[in-house]
Amino acid sequence: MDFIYSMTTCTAAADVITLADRAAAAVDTNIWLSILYMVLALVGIGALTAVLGVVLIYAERKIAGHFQCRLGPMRVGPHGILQTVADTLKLLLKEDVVPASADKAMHFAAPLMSLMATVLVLGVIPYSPILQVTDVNIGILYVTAVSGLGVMGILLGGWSSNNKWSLVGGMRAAAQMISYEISATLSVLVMVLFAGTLSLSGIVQSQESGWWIWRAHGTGLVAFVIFIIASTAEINRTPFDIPEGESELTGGFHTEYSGLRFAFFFLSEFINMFAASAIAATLFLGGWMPFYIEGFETFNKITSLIPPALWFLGKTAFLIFIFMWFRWTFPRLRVDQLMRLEWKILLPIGFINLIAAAVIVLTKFYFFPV
Amino acid sequence: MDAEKLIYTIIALQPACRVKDQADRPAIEVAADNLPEIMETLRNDDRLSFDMLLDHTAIDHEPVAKFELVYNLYSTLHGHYLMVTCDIDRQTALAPTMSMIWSAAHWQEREIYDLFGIRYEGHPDLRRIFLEDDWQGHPLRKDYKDPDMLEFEK
Amino acid sequence: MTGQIKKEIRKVGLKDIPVAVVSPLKKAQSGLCALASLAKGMRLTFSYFRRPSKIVTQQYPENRATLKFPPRYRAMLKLIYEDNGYHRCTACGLCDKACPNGSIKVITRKGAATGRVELDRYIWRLDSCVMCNACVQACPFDALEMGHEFENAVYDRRLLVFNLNRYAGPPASVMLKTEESLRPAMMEKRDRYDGPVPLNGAQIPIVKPLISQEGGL
Amino acid sequence: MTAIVRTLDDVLIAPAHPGRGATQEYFLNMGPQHPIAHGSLRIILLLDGETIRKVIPVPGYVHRGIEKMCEHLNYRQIIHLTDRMDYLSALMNNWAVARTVEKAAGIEINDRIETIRTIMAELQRIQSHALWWGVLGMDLGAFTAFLYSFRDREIIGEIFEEIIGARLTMNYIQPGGVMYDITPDFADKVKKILSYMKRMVEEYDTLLSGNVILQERLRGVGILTQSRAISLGCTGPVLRASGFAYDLRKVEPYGAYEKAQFDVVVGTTGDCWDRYYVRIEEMRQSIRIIEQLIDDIPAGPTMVTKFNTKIKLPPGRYYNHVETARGVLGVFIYSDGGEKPYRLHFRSPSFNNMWAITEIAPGWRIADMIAIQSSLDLVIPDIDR
Repeated sequence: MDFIYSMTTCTAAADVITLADRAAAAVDTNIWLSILYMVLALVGIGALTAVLGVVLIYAERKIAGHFQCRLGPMRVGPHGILQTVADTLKLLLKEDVVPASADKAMHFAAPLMSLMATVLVLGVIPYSPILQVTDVNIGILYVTAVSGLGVMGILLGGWSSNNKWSLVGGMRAAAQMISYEISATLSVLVMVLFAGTLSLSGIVQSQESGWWIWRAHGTGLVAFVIFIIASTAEINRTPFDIPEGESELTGGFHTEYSGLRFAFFFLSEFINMFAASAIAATLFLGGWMPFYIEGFETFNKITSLIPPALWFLGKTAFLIFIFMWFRWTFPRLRVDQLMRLEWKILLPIGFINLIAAAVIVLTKFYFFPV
Repeated sequence: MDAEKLIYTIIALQPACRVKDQADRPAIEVAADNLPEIMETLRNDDRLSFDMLLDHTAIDHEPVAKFELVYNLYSTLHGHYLMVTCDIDRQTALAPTMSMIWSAAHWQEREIYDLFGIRYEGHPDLRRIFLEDDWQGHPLRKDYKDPDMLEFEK
Repeated sequence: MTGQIKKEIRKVGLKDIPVAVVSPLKKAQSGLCALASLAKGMRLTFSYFRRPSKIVTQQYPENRATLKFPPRYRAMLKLIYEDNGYHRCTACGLCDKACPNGSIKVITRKGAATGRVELDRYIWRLDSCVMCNACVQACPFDALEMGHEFENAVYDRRLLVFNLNRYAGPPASVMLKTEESLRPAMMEKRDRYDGPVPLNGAQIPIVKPLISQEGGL
Repeated sequence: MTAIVRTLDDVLIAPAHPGRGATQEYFLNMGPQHPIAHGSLRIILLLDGETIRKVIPVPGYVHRGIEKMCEHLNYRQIIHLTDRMDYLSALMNNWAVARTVEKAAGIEINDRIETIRTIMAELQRIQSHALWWGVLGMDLGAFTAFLYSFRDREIIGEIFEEIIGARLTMNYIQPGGVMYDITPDFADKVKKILSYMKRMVEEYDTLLSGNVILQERLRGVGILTQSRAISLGCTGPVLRASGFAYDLRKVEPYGAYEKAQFDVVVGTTGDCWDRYYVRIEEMRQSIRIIEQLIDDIPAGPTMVTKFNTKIKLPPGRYYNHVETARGVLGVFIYSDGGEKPYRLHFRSPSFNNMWAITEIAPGWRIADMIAIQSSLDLVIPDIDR
């Protein structure tokens, strides 16, 4: 019961207790409680995936609609709120078409792999001090490693479909995602330098007196921008959606996917977007930390009243909105321009930024107190 | 250059041309044998320089067993137009290609081949353009009968 | 094969043409300039996002009541009926001739009372009509108009053949000259098209006569 | 020399495997069902990786035999078929046939008809270019542009609906006049539309033209030189983007174009960007033309011939053309003196413009192919007729 209690009353200052910690603590005293926590974690992540899928797809369509002087879905339920549910049902009931000459096993495994890689990231994100499945002490490394697996799913999907469009899409995806992984990691490293820890909870807690995006002497801001650009590319969204490029490649790697398998790819794209926004919020925008201004005690008290989980969700939602905003404004880049942007612009800036951050941290040459 | 002077210039250069009546713009008629030579002159002569083949089409004169090729030329340099017509035999339906002179003739001739069955000698890639390769007959011929074609009961 | 082809062509075409040469827009020279160009676009889309009043979507089936049609809107062909219930068609067949694809068939008969040619059936095929308005333009008596009923989707193409006249008989001009008591006898009710429906000009034996076409429409 | 007839199978010979360590070229079927096809255009690409080596367009999926149909219809009935060729410039297609028939039959058209025709055609040019702009945006991944352009098209479509009664296939400009007279409030409504469209063209510039990504995608891509464009028979914005000012509205003015001041917009290099921006500028020029004409539309009848009189052309060959939104639409009529043409041929602009891709696309990538094809502004029913 203390779990429920702490969930409602927890403040930013509270100690971080993850579900894994609770399960470990309860293992000796009450094995069933321990199992309950484990099940809770599993069910929680599963439910989060499903809910995010439904909510994000609805939000995307509604936001796209309003960007484009349209209403978006309006038919199923009030303001089309059940549209995604209807679409999910449709996808579930659709015939699962597999090309005759496809590599059946790979074709089956690819969407699962793609979804798995993104869902695994959700496990280490600190949603609030007490809402985190497990706090791996190399959390950010784990996130980088696992999200890198996602490209395997897309590559496999593109290759196993035995379709030229899919193959081109898959190859584009591999080239693009692996390249942009470097920039994303470089900007993450800046934050690791400042925070001095790889643990995601640790990084959040290190921002108690201010978010890294402001406090890192400019390097934080640069790293943030690079991270946003790189993760837009990693999650295959416009202006970097060339692996799908529906007007070029007729859907790219998922050309030959239909029904539930297509739904998996679709879902993984949206979960990926959430994960990328959540990581960005955690690293740069203080995760679940409320917004504090030094010296304004009353203001700080008011911001602390908002539960940390809400802070986290708010920041993530803002970043997701930015991603959607990109998508509904920009045209798509070409493959070679995309590579040029990464290798000739983002990567050098990222390196310089990392070196600058290292120098600041090493020399303790702070312009203002950290 | 006005129409009369244009025709005069052409006939001075190529006496084989004849003035074509029944046309709403300067028109000459040439024999199929002279066609490539005359067209080259029309294209390359400085006073004429018809560098744009606006349109190429054919007319099926079934009663007299002739195909009439019609070329509409335009000179971007001088801004004058010319209509060139050329009668060919309907039975053999062979014509010289213009695709070496104007690139536009390449597919315009393919269209005429597809719809009229006029084969162009020396055309680099003479294929059907609209209809599929195993289509029977050439629809714009006057004697074309399509078994699926339906007529109004009027 | 054809000898030398002249390649040079004068730079810009005919004289005395005022020409506006497209100059390339300012090249985004620095990264910041490029980012600013992106930001401009984002500002534009956001300006629409935050103004729901700019939404142009019309919720179609719900807004049926408020749909407005300009008077010239072309949809279903109609015979015009005067207030006394008589049409103006003299069965001259000009609309039939003007129709580019044979969508109109005017079937005439010899009127029993008048002994003159009069309209028997005015058959109009919506399935082949292209709403070109030629029939309305051709009609010398203003007997036809294009109506505004546009929701004509059906599952069977045969249902798109209409008999436009409600009665077979002479037009209003003849009717008004005859005595009122004689008029009903001259009018034979025609509220549906019940003949075989030829599709594409061919007789199709399996086609059954149409039923349940209320009021000819 | 004999004529060798080939089939598509003769062209599609699978490239031989070059051996180990080398890349193998492969064919990729783009269309007939492809988002870029904008209808049904099949383009077969020979690719090396993503680089295009050869382009083989295979049109004909929308071929309806309009020319054959025309041989069975009289000169008034032909008009409605032309709506269905280049449906985005239906009025200009109507005008092409009407003009050829009028000139051949010696029908004198009064100033009122010419002015109304010009205004309507220019409105449709704006509409057509607006749609093209949106479609280009969509092809390059900016879907929002597509919906903005459709929103603006609707505004112009409504005025068509009010005057003509139809939005797309209008059959409005007929031999001897126009179908309906304009309404009294036409001028005011058009002026409102023009001031709106002026703002919107600025907006198009903000959203796409100024966008660095779009400029990168279009600039320097798919260069069509002037001499090649002329030899290939390209017309319209495609030719003008290559730097040659061939615009029939100026070269041989018809309608009321002589009364209006406007510029012929030409590009400098002939790349996709020029083709893009020529059309954007043309929208502004069209607005300019209408603004000059809208205020003093002369009085007079709007149909100088009776509809039921038969039009017979004296025997002969007639060729006339107008400038549609895509280029020169020529109408060739061979009349044997009857009320139906013995032979009628359309020189359609898209048909000639399309083949430019076979020259300019090789060497570029698949993504550039999209930009090139979009910038040519092809309407498939116009190619296939």
